[in-house]
Parts: sequence; structure tokens; C-alpha cells
Amino acid sequence: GESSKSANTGGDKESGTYSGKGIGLAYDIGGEGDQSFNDAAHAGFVKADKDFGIGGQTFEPADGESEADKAQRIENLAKQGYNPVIGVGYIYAPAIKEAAAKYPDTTFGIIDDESVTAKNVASLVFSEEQASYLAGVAAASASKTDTVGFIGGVDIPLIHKFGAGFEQGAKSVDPKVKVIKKILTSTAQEGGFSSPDKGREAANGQIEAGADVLYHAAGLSGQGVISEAAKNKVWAIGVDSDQYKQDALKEYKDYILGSATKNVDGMVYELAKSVHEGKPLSGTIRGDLKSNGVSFADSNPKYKEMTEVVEAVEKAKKDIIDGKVTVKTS
Amino acid sequence: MSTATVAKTRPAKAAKPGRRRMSLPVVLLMIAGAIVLVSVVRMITGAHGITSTGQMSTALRLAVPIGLAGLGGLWAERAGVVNIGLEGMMILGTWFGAWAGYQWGPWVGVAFGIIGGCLGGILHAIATVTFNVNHIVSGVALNILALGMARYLSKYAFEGVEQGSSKQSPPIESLGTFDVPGLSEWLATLNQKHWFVVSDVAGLLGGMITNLSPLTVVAVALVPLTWYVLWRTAFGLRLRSVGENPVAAESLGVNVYKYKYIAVIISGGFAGMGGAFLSIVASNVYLDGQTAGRGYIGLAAMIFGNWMPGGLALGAGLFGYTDSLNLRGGTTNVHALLLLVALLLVVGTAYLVWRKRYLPALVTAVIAAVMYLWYANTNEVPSQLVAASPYLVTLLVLALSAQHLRMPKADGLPYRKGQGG
Amino acid sequence: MKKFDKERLLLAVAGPVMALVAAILLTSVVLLASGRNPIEPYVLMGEQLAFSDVQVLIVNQASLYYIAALAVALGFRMNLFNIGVDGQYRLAAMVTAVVGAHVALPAFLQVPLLLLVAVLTGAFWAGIAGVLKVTRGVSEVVATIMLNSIATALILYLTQKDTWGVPQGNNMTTGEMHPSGWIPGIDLGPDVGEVYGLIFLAVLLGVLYWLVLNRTRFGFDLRASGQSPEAAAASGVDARRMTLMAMLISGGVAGLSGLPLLLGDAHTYSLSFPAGLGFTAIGIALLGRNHPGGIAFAALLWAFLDKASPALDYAVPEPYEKEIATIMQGLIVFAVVISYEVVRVWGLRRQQKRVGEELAAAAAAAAGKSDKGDKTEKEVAAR
Amino acid sequence: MCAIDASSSPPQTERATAVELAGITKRFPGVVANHDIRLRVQEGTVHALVGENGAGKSTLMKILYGMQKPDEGTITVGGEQVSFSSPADAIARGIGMVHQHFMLADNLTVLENVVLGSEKLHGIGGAARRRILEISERYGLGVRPDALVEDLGVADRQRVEILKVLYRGARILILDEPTAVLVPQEVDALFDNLRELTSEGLSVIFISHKLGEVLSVADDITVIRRGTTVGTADPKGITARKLAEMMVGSQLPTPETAESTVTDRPVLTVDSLRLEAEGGRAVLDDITFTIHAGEVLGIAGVEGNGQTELIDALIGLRPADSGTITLEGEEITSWATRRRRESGIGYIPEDRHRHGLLLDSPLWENRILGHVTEKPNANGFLLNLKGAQEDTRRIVEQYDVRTPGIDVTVGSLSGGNQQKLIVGREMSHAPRFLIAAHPTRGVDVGAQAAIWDVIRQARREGLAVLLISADLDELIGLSDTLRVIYNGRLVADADPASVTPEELGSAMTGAAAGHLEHTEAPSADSAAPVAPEDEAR
Ligand SMILES: Nc1ncnc2c1ncn2[C@@H]1O[C@H](COP(=O)(O)OP(=O)(O)OP(=O)(O)O)[C@@H](O)[C@H]1O
Ligand SMILES: Nc1ncnc2c1ncn2[C@@H]1O[C@H](COP(=O)(O)OP(=O)(O)OP(=O)(O)O)[C@@H](O)[C@H]1O
Ligand SMILES: [Mg+2]
Ligand SMILES: [Mg+2]
Repeated sequence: GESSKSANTGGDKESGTYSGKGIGLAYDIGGEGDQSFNDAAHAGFVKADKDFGIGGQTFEPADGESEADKAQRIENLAKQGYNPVIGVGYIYAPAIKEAAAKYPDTTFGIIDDESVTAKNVASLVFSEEQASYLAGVAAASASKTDTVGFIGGVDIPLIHKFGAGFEQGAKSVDPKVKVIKKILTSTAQEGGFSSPDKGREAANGQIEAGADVLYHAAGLSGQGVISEAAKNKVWAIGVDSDQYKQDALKEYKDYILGSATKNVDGMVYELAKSVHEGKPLSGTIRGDLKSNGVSFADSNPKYKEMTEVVEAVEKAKKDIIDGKVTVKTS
Repeated sequence: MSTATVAKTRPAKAAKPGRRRMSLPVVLLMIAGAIVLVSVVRMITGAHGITSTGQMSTALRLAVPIGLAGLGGLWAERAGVVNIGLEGMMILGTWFGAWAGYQWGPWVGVAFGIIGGCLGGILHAIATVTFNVNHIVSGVALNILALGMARYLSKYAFEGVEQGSSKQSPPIESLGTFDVPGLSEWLATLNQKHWFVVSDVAGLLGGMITNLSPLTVVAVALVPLTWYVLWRTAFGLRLRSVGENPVAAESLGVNVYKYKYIAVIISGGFAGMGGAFLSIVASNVYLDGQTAGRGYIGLAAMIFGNWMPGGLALGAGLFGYTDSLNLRGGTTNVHALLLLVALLLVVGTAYLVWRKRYLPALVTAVIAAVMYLWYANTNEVPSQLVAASPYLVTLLVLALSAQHLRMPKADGLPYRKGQGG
Repeated sequence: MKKFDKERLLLAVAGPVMALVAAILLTSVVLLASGRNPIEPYVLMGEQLAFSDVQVLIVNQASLYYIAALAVALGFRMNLFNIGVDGQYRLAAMVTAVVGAHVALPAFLQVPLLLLVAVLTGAFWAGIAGVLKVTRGVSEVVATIMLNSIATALILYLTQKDTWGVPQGNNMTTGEMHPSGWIPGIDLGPDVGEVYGLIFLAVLLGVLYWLVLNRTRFGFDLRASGQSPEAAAASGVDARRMTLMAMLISGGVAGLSGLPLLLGDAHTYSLSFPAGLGFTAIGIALLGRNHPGGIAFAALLWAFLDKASPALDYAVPEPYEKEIATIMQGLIVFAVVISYEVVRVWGLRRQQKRVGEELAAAAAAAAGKSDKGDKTEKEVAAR
Repeated sequence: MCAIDASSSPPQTERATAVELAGITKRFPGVVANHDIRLRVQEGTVHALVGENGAGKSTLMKILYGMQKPDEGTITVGGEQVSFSSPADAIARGIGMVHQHFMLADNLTVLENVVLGSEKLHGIGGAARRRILEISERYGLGVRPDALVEDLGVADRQRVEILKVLYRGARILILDEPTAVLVPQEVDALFDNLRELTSEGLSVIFISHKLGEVLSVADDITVIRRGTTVGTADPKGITARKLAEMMVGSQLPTPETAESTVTDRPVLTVDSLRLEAEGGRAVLDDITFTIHAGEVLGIAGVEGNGQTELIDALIGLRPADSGTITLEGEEITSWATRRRRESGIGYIPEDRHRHGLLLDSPLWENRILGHVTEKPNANGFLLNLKGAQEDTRRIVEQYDVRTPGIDVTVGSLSGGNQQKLIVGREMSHAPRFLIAAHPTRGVDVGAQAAIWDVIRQARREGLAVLLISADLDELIGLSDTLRVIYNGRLVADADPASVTPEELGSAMTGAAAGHLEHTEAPSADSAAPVAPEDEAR
């Protein structure tokens, strides 16, 4: 029979050199509203649409779907003329690998994975450990109890990366600093990225154990971490975006020391821009401290007042960029 | 003919020994013993976290939704309807609670959460009571349906609303929390002293009265209330009779269908309230997948508690406690629990020896030794073990006590009016 | 007894048909209530059926569902509720993937080895619940719920870097399996995709299931135990042994249910290995009335709803909510069980009435032949 | 069918009518349980309702009690026509019913069981407890309100049932076979109570198969047969035998005294068998007997004295706590049920629905049940469907199982036909030893005789039979040897050729023991109660 991909075509947007239906953005589990990288990708998508008017559509995965479904989704997007097609999350790697071979004229983007090497694939990866290292430095410098905490969402390698960088950074300030680490749940289904209550209880436990700066990499659960930190008047460090500026966290922003950001939206935007301009990015595009793909956001004026901390962080940043320090990823 | 059999008329049958029931003093004594044991472990290991005020307070918060789900299960099963649809009813509770909560305030949200659960209950009752569908099957269907419904409705209700999305409701105002002035701080200070037993008791009591949500108070009060209603009122008697022997109840003029319906709907209400607790108190937003299997755990807590409100509360508390250990820093605290398990096993061995059951005693002793060695030779347990501990503990306790459990006799059985004979 | 056979067939078909119609109607009500077109989603989804690549997806997914549902159904036939299929198949898939990555035998040994490993792992995990039930009286429902969660933690522990985990980028896998353990699919061209090779395993299991249940002594004992534990015990079935066996077999089959995907496509167990199959399988087993043919139909239907619903995303001008499919699935199960019950009761009534009528007719005929003191009155009780 | 006229004078009409049922018809799928039944109960009398098993007595009473709705007919209570939609309506009209099968919730206390549904009267607490004790005292019921029902024996449960009715202040009492499980003293006490109640103006409808009892207590008798009223009788002017003939609708044959076929080859030997309940209490103790080839050993006993446990021990459903069971020289004490059945133990269970059949399966699958490993049902590990189906057809033919075919579910057959199928199935495997528990309970007369013939025939061919029955005539008529079980022990034996049902009855209540001789008075280590003077014959 006929293949579904050969069915739907047309409706291409013609604007300048760009001919395509717009950005096809396929989310990872969690989808829109995860307050984390799905949302960041979406922000980039929106911004690109605003700037270039290229439009496009976002797609959510179903529960318990297999790689075949992801492949189907990606190929469908390519076939229908979306360009670029972006898979949010390493989980799309096999799908994009397959689709890229079949649709050489489409540009594919994949976030958090660099295992696919093809001309028309841009791997958008981030050195989360570097930003986390800075978070660790800031935390250890700001701590009065010499105890800092890390709360991760789900037990996956990506989160270990955050934890490892943080720990290394904290110990770089003083090897005697105690780093308490907690990962909320074993699997995403149990709500590790989406349970503010879990985040709050974990934070409370760490504060009780003496931690006075808490760093989270727990998506939505992080809201609980930050609110609990604020309640106990200890520092929290946000993640992914500059959480000091997040609406949902206004109440607690005074206690947000800073955020280890990850410029997913910028990358998505850049990729869309490059495609739109007819000069599609390809290969591994690493967001690190050097390229500002990751950074330590310092919007909180109170942070800036702590000059020692700021200095320590700046120095660490310089060391990393200069290659004097390499940060472990696990 | 054969020889005459030896014949003696025997005295009337001795009454069967009644089932072992634990009297209040025994229960209290066991609780006291447990506290002392935990205290010993805490002193030895220095894991003061295991009985800290925060620990207990967290345990209570985590136990509430499980306990509410369990109460839901209790009401339904006492009337003879197995309710594996608790999870679905909770989902409806989270959704409706948040939906009403963000618009009209948290208390309205709680009310709507309860109503949402009740809707699930009505569906379950129609299927199981009116149509006599297998109770488990209906429950499973309800779980699927509720999940789909909540997601579908979210797209309409929450998407496009400020701070809301298809996966998340806008934030709901808090119900607030409160402490008991004076007492809470005093107990907390006492707890900080790390004194033997005293601090543990202070932690336990302090946890019960610190950082309380009003809904927690309501939920806790519902446990004795359930007991009172089910065991001390005519309504409760009828409801329980329907779960024990519906035909007998019918023969005395009890409208079995009516009581089953009421029970299942109330059951849904409890589950819905548990859901509302999750979305309004625990998180202040509705989230997709928020219940994360708590309905099932509630069911397990109820079975664990032998279909009794007190036992159920204990079961929910145990879940809450192990889960809270896990969340609050896990590995070292759970490591300390290895020693506790070893000590408990030693106690068990002593008991078995006293009962002259030497082989089980030996096995228990060996396991105790293994536990101790594990404790002595490590500093931490794998975090995965910590995550699994609530489930392991439940399984273990059930394995040791399942024979003493007794479910309502007609639980899960189909009933049709006029089937009696 | 041709008449009864025909009637039975009618009754067997009436249930699912009624259920489907009811479910579709109810879903349409939901759509209407939310102001959407109540028909178009079905059309959109129905159109998908014509595409061969969607067909392949459906068939592949159905093969997983089918095996898992057989595992559930096996328990149901014995009144055992194996909620733990989910944990059993994930653990089995993980262990199989590990073995497949570390053992490299020739294919004709490797494949059977892997199948065996999967069966044994699944059986072992279900067996824990079985043993607890048989020896300690622990309800298998609670035990398997707990074991699901424990399996999650265990899998995680076993796939850490210092155990058998092999990180691949940000994904954690168990390492690629040795190719001798791969099972090639049926390639239908680049645009269409591959049908899992182990689809044949699913078919084989279905046939075996039917054979064992309906044509063997063991199957008879199992069904008898499910229908009436007391009658089965009196007939000589050892209830405890039967419970344990059923649990082991159910677990073993559950263990196989992840393999079409693992050996046919993924070749490693990773974080993206689908979860939740075991719960879906419960609905499918029910829908299929625990009958191998029915389950096949139900699995295909379920897979169809799964795979066709993404099409709703592409609807113009405004996409439909994919959750419609989930709602339909829930409604289908409800409608199915209710209509089965209605049809069952109705059928039973009919049959009893018919038996009564035929007997009355026979009696009347007999009475006509001989009057007073006829055969039935001749012999009389001693009281 | 021959119609039999009412053999007695028309009922006296000086008393007011308490209840009148007219033209009651009730159909169940496949069965007409009641057809145009009439019944008139006078105030202040005991009205007995008699009829064979399955005649429709219980159904009629359930209709009067509001548990089932009649398809046709009217109910009049105290001169007023009523229609009950639930027992609550009937209770409100002053009707109370003690059911044939206990209607008690085991896990509730006596108090809870009693007050259930009538909590308005005295609440569920202290007042209710006082009221219960009061009633208990007044009628000498000796009920403990706070005991759990599951801890009570059958007699105690019966008393709770009666208390339930009295507690509600019923004016019209329905007692459906209340005496089946009572010992004679208890029966006497009950009858005293009934007389007291009727003297207070209450009316009692009394159902019993023990015609002696009926004649001694009833003021009026209504006889129903196959769902319809066949007449009324005056207990003063009718004999038990005549009454029985009214019930079955024809002359009763004299009991058959078949020639003995007992050989001296022991088939089943049970030695000092002991079985304990959970608390260590013996439910069977020191059971010793031998059954020879060609012998039927009958066990008499009031229900609940260990018969069920004995059957379970013999078939292997419950392991013996001590003692041995030997089948033709081979010890089988530790054998599993399946092995016992394969080695030639046939089993006609007492509750065929629970233990003998798969109600939702077709006849031919039920043919396989219990013999799944044997020919013609199996070839090795595979079932032989053809063989089983063919053999089912043979059984249907040979044992006159009335069915439209072998593919209908066995649940749609009537009780008697189900039983014939079971008998046919068990006999098809040429058992060496047959356990026959209440083989004709609830079976119509035609089928009864057929089943007896089968057992006699098999006995002649050398089968050893253990017969357990509540029907003493069946026991005496079929058995070669009789034993009496009481309280888990075999307390007496008797020669069926000479023993009377009365003598057996007194031994069954524990009043007599040892060897029962016809001429002798029962051995007396307890005051022998007056046996019901006239059992059914
Ligand atoms: N709920 C029911 N559904 C179908 N048939 C029924 C039902 N109840 C009773 N019957 C049938 O109706 C007939 C009358 O039964 P009923 O119980 O009234 O007899 P009975 O006279 O009380 O007998 P017994 O002396 O054995 O108690 C029987 O054939 C029985 O099988
Ligand atoms: N609860 C019930 N629901 C439906 N049908 C029933 C029910 N009880 C009995 N029957 C039907 O009534 C008929 C006779 O069964 P029943 O067992 O009552 O007969 P019986 O002669 O009274 O035997 P028994 O001694 O076992 O009660 C059968 O057709 C049976 O299917
Ligand atoms: Mg009957
Ligand atoms: Mg009766």
C-alpha cells in the first residue's frame, strides 16, 4: 500500500529563499509545560516564528511509545515539508538518524545528543556540567555551613552530569565542603521532574542536614526546592533558564542565588534562523561557557553584592574557558 | 455386625477460640517498643534524621493522600466492592480540584475534587453494582478513562490560561499551614537535643503538629470518623453487612444496592479528596501524572491495615515514613534502618525460640546476621534500594502477616437482588 | 447442536459489536460536548488504516500487546490477577538485553538462549508473587503492584554504569546486543518499514495458548480452577500448585512480550524502552475475552487507536486532541465488560428457557403416549 | 399425574385470617417454582407447609417475605391486600422469616446481626443489648450478644435467627426448616416457644420435612407438590404416611430389603482418623471403620457433626492429622486428591454446584471434570474431546439425563438431571469405592429411584460405598451397615434391617451410643429424650 508520508504534502511557506512548512518540533515526554527544556525549545520556536514568520507546529509523544513511533513522527514531519525538524531530547537520536538519510534536503536538529553524524543534522548539545560547576563554586562560596545540596529530578545520565559538575565545583572551593545529593525518582513516570512536593520534601531534608545552598536540576519539581529554600531562608540555585526572572517564582526570587542556564531556546532559534537564511547549521554545536550556550545567570542583585562569591565564579569560568579546568560529566 | 464403637456422649462443643485480637495496651506496648528500638538505632548510628521533626512532618504529608485513597478503598470494600479504580478517582480529584481551585479558591477546589472522585465512584458503582461487572475490570477501565479524560479536559481548561498548559493547571492559592504555637517549637528544640527516646517522641509528636495544612487535619480526623461511622452507627452497620453477607442484609430489609452505591460514591469522594490534596496542598498545581500510582498504594495500605481504619492509617504512615526517608536524604538514613531491621529480626528470633519453632528461628537469625554484616560493611545503601524500600517493606510485612488478614466476606462477589436462597 | 452453536457465535459477536458502537457513540458525545466535530476524528484515524507504514506500526505494536495480553489472560482464566506483567516484561527485557550483549553464541543457540532468559526472568519475577500467595496468602494483586515498583528500582540498579549500564550520550543502555541474537524483520521497503520477525512468536504463542487451554489436561485443570476453585479441588486439582504454575507461566509469557521490539529493532534496553505495556495489556485481555482470537482483534484495535491517533495532530485547520483515543480505550473497556455481562445474562436466560421448553415439550409428548402411571411416576421415593 | 384430594376436613373458620396467599405463580428460567398456590394461615396457629424437596416451599415463603416478587397472585395480610417490594415492607407488616439457610454475617457480632435493618427500634448500642438479653432470657435462648457469629455452632446460630425475628416483634413468623439442625431437646424447646407465641396471638408458618414434628406442632397443614397446592390436612386426622403420600402424589412403596452382597474383602479401611480445626479442636476423632466390597456403609448424623470433614479427608481435600486410610491394602493417607480419584475413588459431592460441576461449562466438559487424566477423556497429556463427547452422549442416554444436548451449560439443567450426570460420570470409571453424599438431595422422585438403582447395581458388582445422607429412610433402605456420627466421632452402629429411624435419630442427637438394638432401649448415660413419636412412616 501507500505510505502515510507520501500522502500529505504542500502548504509550503514561501518567504524569500525559505521553502518549507515551518519548524517541526517534536517534544520529549513531558512536552510543553515541563518548565524545562521542552519549554525552552518552545520559547525558541516562538521567537523564531515571531522574527521570521516561518510558523510550524509542535508535537507531543504518547505514553510508552517506542522508537518506531518516534521515527514515524520525525519522518512524517520531514515528508510534510517541515524544515527544520527538531527532536527535543536524546531519545530522538535513532529516529533522526534514519530520517536524515531519507530526507537529505531537510535539516534536522537534535537536542542533547551528538551521536548522529550526518551533513543535514545539527546536534545541539550543552555542557551542563560547566554551568553546574559554576553553580557549585557559587554554592560553596556562599555557604556558611560548608554544606550544599543537589536535588536531581530523575535518575538518568543527564542529571548525573549536573550533579557531577556541581560537586566538582563545590569541592574546588574547599575539598571539605559536604555535598548532599538526592535524585527524586527512578523514572520520569514517578514524577521526578514534575512533583514540586517531592522537591520540597527533599529540600527540607537537606536543609535539616545542614545544607544552606541548594541546587536543583529537577524541572518542575525544582519549584518546590526553591520555595522550600525561601521558606527556610537559605539560597537556591535554579536551572535551565534564569529562574530569578520566572513569573511563577516571583515570590521566592530573593532567595535565588543564580541559575545554571542552558540556552536551548537560543539554539533552536539559531537553527531555525540558519535554515531560514538558507545556510543550515550542521554538525555538533556545543553550548558551553565559551559560546555562552550555558552560563551562570546572576540577575539577583543580592548575589552581585557578594563580591567574593562573584569573583570565585568569574575565576572558575575563566579557568574552564581557558581549559585550566575540565569538568567531569559523571 | 461390627463391634460396638466406644461411645461417650461428649460435653457440648467448646466455643471456638476467638480470633486473636490485640488489645489497646498490647498495641501501645508494641509502639513503645518500636520507638525504643528506633531510638537505639539512632543513637548507635547517629542518623538523627530518622526521627527528626521534619522527617515526621514529611511522612505525615506523604501519608495523607495514600491514607485518603486507602479510606476510599475501605469504604468500598466494606460494602463488598473492590475498588482498584481508586487511581482513576484520584486523577479526577486532582483535576477537578485544581480546575475549581485556581478559579474559586482552594476550598472550593477541595469540594470539587471530592465531587470529581464521586463521579468516578458513580461510574464504578453503575458498572459493578448495577451491571455486576467484575470489580477489578471496571476499576482498570476507570483508570484508563480518568487518565484520558483529565488530559483531554486539560487541553480545554488549562491550555492558554496564564501559567497553565495542557499538562499543568495554573497555580492554586494555598490553604495555608499552621503550627501549634509554642508547643511546636518546644518539641522541635527537644528533638534537636538528640536525647534517647525523649527526642524521638518529641520528633514524632512535633511532626504531627508542625507545618500542618488544614486539609491534613481534616484527613487525619477522617480516620476516627470513618471508624465511628462504620462501627458505631446504624448506617455503618448496614454498610458493613452488605459487604459481609448481602443476602442476609437483604433479608432484613436493607437495600443492598443503595448501600453499595453510597459506599462506592463515598469511596470515590475520599479518593477525590486525596487527589485534591495532591494538587492543592502538596503541589498547588494540577500536573499530568500527579497521582503516580498512589491509588494502588492506598489499596495496598488498606489491605495491609486489615480493612480497618486504624491499620490503614498505620499502613499509610509506614509508606509515608519510608517514602519520606527516601526523599529526605535517603541513603544514610536507610542505611541506619538496616540495623533496625537486624535488631527487629533478633527480636523475632527470640520470639520464635520462645515459641519453640527452632527452624524458623534459625533462618531469622541468619537473615539478621546478614543484615548486620551488610550494615557494618557499608556506609550507604544504593539509592535504588532506598527508592524501593516502601514497596519492599509492604511486601515483607504482608508476607509475615497476610494470614491474619480478613477481608469482608462478600468482597468482590457479584450480587443480584433476589439471588438469596 | 447446531442451533446452540449458532446462537453462541451470535452471542460472542454481539458483545464486542455492542461495545464498540457504544464506545464510539459515547466518545462522540464527549466530542460534541467540547464543541468538536463528532465524526471527523474517526475518519482521520480510519484513513490511516490505508497506509502501509501505519499498518506495519500497528502490527508491530499489536505483537507486543498480544503477548502481554496473553500473559494477563492466562492469569484471568484462573482468576489470578497478574497486575505485574509490566514489571515482569521490563525486567525480562533488561536481563535479556544484558545477556545478549555479553554472550555471543551462534544465532541458532543465541536466539533460543535469549528467549529462555526472557521466559525465566519473567517467570521468576511473577513467581515471587506466586510463592507469596501460595505460602503466605499474600494477595497477588498487591504483591504484583509492589513488584512492579521494585522491578523499576532493580532495573535502574542493574543499568548503572558500575553494573551493566552503558551510557550512550545522554541515554543509558545495556550496550548493543550481539548481532547473532538479532531477529531480522520482514522488510517491506524503505517507505514502509519492517515487520518484527518475532511476530511469528506472537502467533505461535496464541496458538499454543489455545491448544494448552482447550486441548490439554493442564489447560482443563486451569480453566476449572478459574471457574470454580472448589470444584477443581474436588476434581483433583492441587490449587496451590496450579496457582503457582499459572503465575509462573503468565510471568514467562510476560517476559517474552518485550522481545519482538528488543530483538527486532532496539537491540538494547535503554531508558527509552516503552513502559506501561502491562497495564494496557489488561484492557486488551478483557476486550478479547481472554480468547486468543479475541485478544488478537483487541490488540490490533488498541494498536490502531495508538498509531492512528497521531494523525489527529495533523488535522487542519485545528488539530484534534489525541487523548480522544485514550478516552475511547477506557470507554471501550467499560462498554465491553458491561455489554458482555448483559449478553451473558441474556444468553443464560435464553438457554435455560430453551432447556425448560424443550423438556416440557418432551414431557408433554411422553404424557401423550402413556397416560396414568407413566414412566416418571412409576418409581417413587421411599418417603 | 394423579390428583389427590385434600384428605381432611375443611379448616375451621372461627379464627381470623392472618395471611392469605392466592393464586401465587412464580417462574424461574426453566422452572415454574410456584403455580397457582393457595395458602391461608389463621391467626394464633401454627401452620405447617410440607412438600418434597424443590416443591417450591421456600420460594413461596420468600414471596411472602418480600424477597421475591410473584409473577401472579395476591397476598393479603390481616385482611388487607399488600404488595411487598422488599423484606422491609414485609417486616413493617409484622412478618418475620427464619430462612432455611442461615442469613447471618459471620464477621459481625450477634448483636449486630440482630439489630441490622431494625436499628430504629432500640438503636445499636446498650438499649439493643438489653432488649436482646431480655428476649433471650424470656425464651431461654441463651444468646451472647457480643459473640462473633462465626464462633457460634449451628444451634446457636439458629437461635440467633429466631431472636432476629422476635426482636422485630413479628406477628407472623415464617420458619423454613428450623429444626433441621436442632437436637430433640432444642426442638422441644422451640416448639414450646412456638406454642407460647401462638397463645399470644402470633401466627407461625412452619416448614419441615420431619412429618412427625409437623403432626405434633401444627394446627393446620398445607401440602404442595411440584409447585402447586395439592390440599390441606388436619394434623389430628392424618398419619405421617398419608401425608407423605400427598406430598409425592402416589402410593409409597414398602422399603426394599435387598439381599446382602457384602463380601469379606475390605476395600476401604479407615483407622483412628483424626482431623483438627484451626485451634487444635478435633472435628473428627478416632474414626475407624471398614467397608467391604459390595457393602454400603451408611453414616447417619445431624448436619455439621463431621460428615463434611470425613468426606474431605477421604477424597483428600484435607490432610488427616493422624490415623490412616487404606484402599485395598494400599495406604493412601498422604495421597493427593487426583491420585485417589485415579485409583478408583468415585465422588458424589454433597454440594454439587460447588464441588461437582462447572456450571458455566457444557455437559461434556463436566464429563471430564474429576477424570481429566483418564480414558476416554484424555490421551496422554492431550484431552480427547471426541471421546469425552461421545461418552457424555452415552451417559445422557443411559442415565436418562434430560437435556436438549451435550453442548448446553450444565447450569441450565435441573438439579436432578445435574445429579444424574454426576452419578453417570462417577460410575463410568468403575470405581472401587464410592463416596455418595446426599446423592438424592433435591432430586425428584423419578431420578431418586434411578440413582438408587445405580448404586444398588454397582454394589452388586462389588463396589464399596460410603453413603452419607440426611434422609434416614434412604440410609436404612440402602445401607448394609449403619454408623452414627456425632460430634466428630462414630458413636453408634446399627443393623439397618432392624433399626428404626427413631432409634437412629436418638443416637444422632448423642442420646444413645454403642450398638443400637431394636429391642433394647438406647444405652443410657444421658436421659433419653422422647424421640419424635412418628417419623415419616
Ligand atoms: N433463584 C432461583 N432461580 C432459579 N430457580 C430457582 C431459584 N430459586 C428456586 N428455584 C427453583 O425453584 C424450585 C423450587 O425451589 P424451592 O427452594 O422453593 O424448593 P423447596 O420446596 O424449598 O425445596 P427444599 O425442600 O429443598 O427446600 C426448584 O426447582 C428450584 O431449583
Ligand atoms: N441463583 C440462581 N440463578 C439462576 N438459576 C438458578 C439459581 N438457582 C438455581 N437455578 C436454576 O434452578 C434450577 C434447579 O437448580 P437447583 O439447584 O435450585 O435445583 P434443586 O433441585 O433445588 O437442587 P439443589 O438441592 O442443588 O438446590 C436449575 O435450572 C438452575 O440453573
Ligand atoms: Mg433447592
Ligand atoms: Mg426450601
